[in-house]
Amino acid sequence: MTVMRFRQAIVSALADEMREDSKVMLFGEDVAHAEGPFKTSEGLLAEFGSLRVRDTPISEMAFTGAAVGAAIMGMKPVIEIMFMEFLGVALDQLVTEAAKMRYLSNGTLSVPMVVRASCGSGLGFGSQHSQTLENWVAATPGLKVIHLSDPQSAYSLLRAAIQDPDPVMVLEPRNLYGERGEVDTSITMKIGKARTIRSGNAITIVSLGQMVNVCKAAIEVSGIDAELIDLATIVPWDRDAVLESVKKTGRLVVVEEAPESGGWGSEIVATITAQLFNSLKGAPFRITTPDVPIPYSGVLESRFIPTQDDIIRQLTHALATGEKPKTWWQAEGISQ
Amino acid sequence: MTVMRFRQAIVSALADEMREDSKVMLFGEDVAHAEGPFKTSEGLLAEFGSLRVRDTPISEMAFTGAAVGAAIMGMKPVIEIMFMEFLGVALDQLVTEAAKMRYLSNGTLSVPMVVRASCGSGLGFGSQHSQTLENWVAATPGLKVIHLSDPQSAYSLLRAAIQDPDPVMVLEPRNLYGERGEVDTSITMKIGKARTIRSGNAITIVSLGQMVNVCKAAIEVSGIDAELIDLATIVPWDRDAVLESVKKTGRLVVVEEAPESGGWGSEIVATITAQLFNSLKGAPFRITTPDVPIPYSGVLESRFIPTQDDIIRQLTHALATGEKPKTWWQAEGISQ
Amino acid sequence: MKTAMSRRQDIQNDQLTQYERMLEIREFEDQIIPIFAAGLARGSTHLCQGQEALAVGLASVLRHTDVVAATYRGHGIALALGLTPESVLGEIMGKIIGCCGGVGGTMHMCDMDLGLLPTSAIIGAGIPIATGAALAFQTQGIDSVAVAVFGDGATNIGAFHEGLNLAAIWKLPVVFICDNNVYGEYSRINTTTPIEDLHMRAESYNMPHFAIDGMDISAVRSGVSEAIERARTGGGPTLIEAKTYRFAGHSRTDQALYRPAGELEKWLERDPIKVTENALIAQGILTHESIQEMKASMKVTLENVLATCTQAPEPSLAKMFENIWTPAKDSR
Amino acid sequence: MKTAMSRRQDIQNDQLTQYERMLEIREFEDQIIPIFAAGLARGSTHLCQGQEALAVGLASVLRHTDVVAATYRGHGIALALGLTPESVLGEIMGKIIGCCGGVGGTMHMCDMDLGLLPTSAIIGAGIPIATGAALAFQTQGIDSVAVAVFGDGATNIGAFHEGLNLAAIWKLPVVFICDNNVYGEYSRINTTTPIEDLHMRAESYNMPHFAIDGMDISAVRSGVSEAIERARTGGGPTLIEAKTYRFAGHSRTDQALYRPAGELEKWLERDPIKVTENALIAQGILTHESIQEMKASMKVTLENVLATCTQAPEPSLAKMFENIWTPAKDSR
Ligand SMILES: Cc1ncc(C[n+]2csc(CCOP(=O)(O)OP(=O)(O)O)c2C)c(N)n1
Ligand SMILES: Cc1ncc(C[n+]2csc(CCOP(=O)(O)OP(=O)(O)O)c2C)c(N)n1
Ligand SMILES: [Mg+2]
Ligand SMILES: [Mg+2]
Repeated sequence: MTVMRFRQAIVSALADEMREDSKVMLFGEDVAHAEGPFKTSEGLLAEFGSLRVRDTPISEMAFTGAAVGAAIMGMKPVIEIMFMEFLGVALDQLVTEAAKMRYLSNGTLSVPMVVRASCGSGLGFGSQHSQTLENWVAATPGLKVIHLSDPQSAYSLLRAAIQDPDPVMVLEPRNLYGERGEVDTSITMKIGKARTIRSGNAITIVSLGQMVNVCKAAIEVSGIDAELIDLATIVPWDRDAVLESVKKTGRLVVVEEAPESGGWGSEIVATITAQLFNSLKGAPFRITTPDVPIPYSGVLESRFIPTQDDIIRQLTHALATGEKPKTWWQAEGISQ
Repeated sequence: MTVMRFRQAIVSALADEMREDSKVMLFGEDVAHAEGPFKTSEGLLAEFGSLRVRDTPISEMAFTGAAVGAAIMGMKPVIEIMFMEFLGVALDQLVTEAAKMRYLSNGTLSVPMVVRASCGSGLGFGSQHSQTLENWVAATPGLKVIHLSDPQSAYSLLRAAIQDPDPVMVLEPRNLYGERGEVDTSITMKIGKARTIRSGNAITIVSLGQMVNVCKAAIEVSGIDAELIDLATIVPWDRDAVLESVKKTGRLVVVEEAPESGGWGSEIVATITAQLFNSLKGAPFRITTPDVPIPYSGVLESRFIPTQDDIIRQLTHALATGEKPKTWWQAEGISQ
Repeated sequence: MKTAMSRRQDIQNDQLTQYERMLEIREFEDQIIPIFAAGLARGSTHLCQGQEALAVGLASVLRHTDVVAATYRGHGIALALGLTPESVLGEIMGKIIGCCGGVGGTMHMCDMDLGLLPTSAIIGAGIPIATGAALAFQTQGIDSVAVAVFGDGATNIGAFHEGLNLAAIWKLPVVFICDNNVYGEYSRINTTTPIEDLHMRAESYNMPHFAIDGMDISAVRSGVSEAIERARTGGGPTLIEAKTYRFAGHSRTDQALYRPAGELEKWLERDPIKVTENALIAQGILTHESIQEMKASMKVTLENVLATCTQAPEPSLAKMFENIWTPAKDSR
Repeated sequence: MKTAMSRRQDIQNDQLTQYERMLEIREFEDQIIPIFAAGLARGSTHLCQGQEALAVGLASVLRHTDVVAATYRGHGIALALGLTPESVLGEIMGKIIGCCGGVGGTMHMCDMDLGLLPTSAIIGAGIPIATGAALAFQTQGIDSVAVAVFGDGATNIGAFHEGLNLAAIWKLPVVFICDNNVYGEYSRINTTTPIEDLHMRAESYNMPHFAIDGMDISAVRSGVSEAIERARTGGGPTLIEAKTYRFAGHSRTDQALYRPAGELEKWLERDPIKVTENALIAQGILTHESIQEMKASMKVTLENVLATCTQAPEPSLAKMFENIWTPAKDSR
């Protein structure tokens, strides 16, 4: 058990996997000599050499496709997409090639590749470098999608992703890279298993990534007896864990960084509602970001993402009335 | 009022807009001399000439980006993405550039471009040429998304999209291009307005694209008194219309071509449930395609997409029990 | 009946078998449209008549440990690499005996034992994938070579540019073969591309490049061998432009009426089948009689293949749900 | 204080004003890191010291009806095109007086009146967009020209390849300027790109191309003018490679320790500010004294700009929800 930063947990997971399996390799923009734009590959070039740790040109389509080909031919490539938005120039290789290759080979090959991408708002990177884009990849049979929320999950789930025989998309909240936390390298986590961060009886909160910490703080400050579930895996998500929890609490709220329209949370709400409709005590709902491009101004961005205060306000209202609370922009009369 | 094929309705909408507005232009792969791989631009090169109707190289990223630049500088470009999957090599220009340019210009410009893409299964084109990928574009503030379902909406909504001052993604069900229907060119339709195809009191069915016809047939054959809503616009979707209908029927089912996990339907179910939780008579649910790449075999593909029989089976079960029915692959014990 | 692996190998040095395989491809492609017309296959299909010499010439100089990333226009390369006509036609007809078990269809050929990576229906997608296969070879110190085969139109897609640059900067063992059949769908290459000799684009990556006569299997074999040898011995990638011609339309429904008068006829004079026949007749390996016999028996063989595929069972519904995820046991 | 439009025009023919603008950019960029250090701005930032001659040289030969698509490294081009230091710094500081009202930030400069399209933070994205602007000009018969400015590393992204090919085949009035400052982030261009002279890639598109000395504003002005003139008169696109150097690190936190010893020093000898000073001193337009005065007063001016921006109000919460959709009335 050691305390390390989120980014160091990533480095450790990569290093430990590369030590255990010579087929694991890493490439991306400035991941080798510069040790990663976010210092998530410190020491890897030095330890594993330039065959297994490589800098690429600015060519996401090419190096994502190269990961597909390398994975098919026996390597376990991990690639880094610096900001998740850059998948917009490479998506084809991930969702139309990698995710379908096993199907289109009649099961005669696997594509054990990992695509790591930093995501999320809060650092003032603006509209094109701050999004959390699960929706680009989440409805893709053949592709697993996980989202890290703390140093421990960064270490354990990234290792699980690298060991996974199929393509895995890993979202890393950029805002957490510097966060410190305890990491037990002997803990293994399974893709597809949610993490119950806190158990409670009043309401089930399902969240992901950097929102988990905010939810945790909201629970502590408010004293609301909520059960907090870090979904951790979006595809395939842990239906059983959420079902069990909501059976107990009778209430569900999803707190997500995605926009109000079209975020991943609706999948959770829709699925659970269809299953547990008769045992729900109140309207399941989502707390999301507004339907706007992500603003740069700190004054605006700090409100863009769901805040502790707003989560408390909405939880309190929902528990009191059983109804969906207003969003903050409705409550403050700023926008519909 | 004339009877025309869906593809001819597209041609007519394009031609009428190009006649009324010299700023409207069309480009894409083989849309000019060959008049479109699906014959959706018949006669346009001849009538409007090679400045306004252009064939492009196989360069989706370049011509999508060219539409962004041309739109900013005063044109109203319409581009054709032959199969929606090809957006996977061009997505950046649509969702990260076009959709955010007005925001990133402080409102000093608009991007009146239209991206037409054929989509959908049923024709034996296989896993990489049959998908309906609303999820790639639907959570993008700044981008409108519509989905055509018959010749009338093809004509009226495509015209509305071209007249719209902002970027609009238009999904065209490939399977319908040959379908005949009555078209009244004097009918105008608004983006953001759902179409009530049939009114009823037992349950509200929300659907889109080629599934609308299947739902219609299921209602006629079964005699179930369902209200069928063609959502038509996914962003911004018509919350009022669906709310009104579900207030009346107390029941909601979404029938979609998207996969069970992560499709657009969950957005409808989650939003309506949060609003009308207390007045719902039964569990709202979705009828979707399974979480698989789209198979080529006719025997398989004909079952992949929700069938009339299966929709009837599920509606009947839901009305009788108020519970979410099993999917066909669960009911037949083929898969979870 | 020959096994796929023996089909993979027997063309390597025997001109007669190479000719026979070219003939197989031609006769195979010629029967596809009727098969679609008869309602025995669905969707569209992309034929390669006129491009047989490239397919067979390429396959004949590869080791079976080398891999090829090809395209939706892949029947010929699949047959050349050794896939049986049953596995190719079976796939086109969506039967379980197809190389993809019927879930792939005409655009998705694959046989990992024979080195055929799943063919992609996305333009240019195979270029980075072959580059990645070569990356695996280089990283593991294996002397295998990866080949990407793509069309003239594909040289205008971003993946072509990025893939070649990446392969060049890493000196990967990959050979890029542009099968320039003059058309991309319904567009003549000169209407979409401002240069004549597409292989010149390799200059942007400081990569060796040359054109070959794609209608002459001996020219194909020597040109491709040179590039394969360079790749295998650490010399890095090469871009080859094979000058061929698409005798048929782009896809099932295309009559190719947009072709300039006389163009097809001019190219037909250099029909790769004829070119090979003439060469083998000159060498005394073939006679007009033996050619007629071979063609006749090939027709019979393929009629039997069609019969086999027609009778072959359809996939079960469960098939739709298989081979999406790798069973855990297969993983470490 | 000069209006933006007069700033847009006054550099067109006056060498002294051009020098003054270059100085403004240098002094402006030099104060950015301290501003971030003081917590007055968020995120990262990408500075352009060493690239002022290209920015001002380019802006000085454009008509105000021409448009430029630039990048996240855009402060210099924005100032060169006439944006006021208040609108640029205001945006960097997220204030409502910023050119984007504070929602864009350092990577997103824009002023449609001055022909600056929204700068993109995505590598290569501006290339197809400028191509499209040129498409609009050609289709409407307007003799304006579009310019795309991008980096050396951007020549390895697919959009570069596709955009140049499209512009060439359509003979569009667009000029592509690769600002080769030797580095893409922390990677020297030669480690990611197998050729030395990036402009040679235009050969793949049969497009005119040449290199210019990006440290010398007169070389920039004549080179860019030639290409602009060709584009304006229907001669189609040109690829220009401006050889410059990034004096600062890639972004806020980068010390650029990876640079070979002596490289920076070698380039500093050709500092575009010095080069221009020497030229103007030789012509008797400047003296060492006048230079010192100009620098001193520029410092004062920019201190006042900083004061103004510091006091400027933050955007209201409502701002976050504005300018996403175009009000219906604006449409036809
Ligand atoms: C990214 C993408 N864009 C467009 C298409 C549609 N398409 C299929 S084949 C084809 C023509 C390709 O021409 P070429 O590269 O010369 O190959 P050929 O078909 O001649 O073998 C096109 C445009 C596609 N499959 N993928
Ligand atoms: C598609 C994409 N990939 C990666 C990045 C991250 N990135 C930002 S700047 C940069 C370096 C660009 O180098 P160059 O093109 O030479 O421009 P310069 O920064 O030197 O002006 C990179 C890789 C990006 N913004 N977009
Ligand atoms: Mg071709
Ligand atoms: Mg650079």
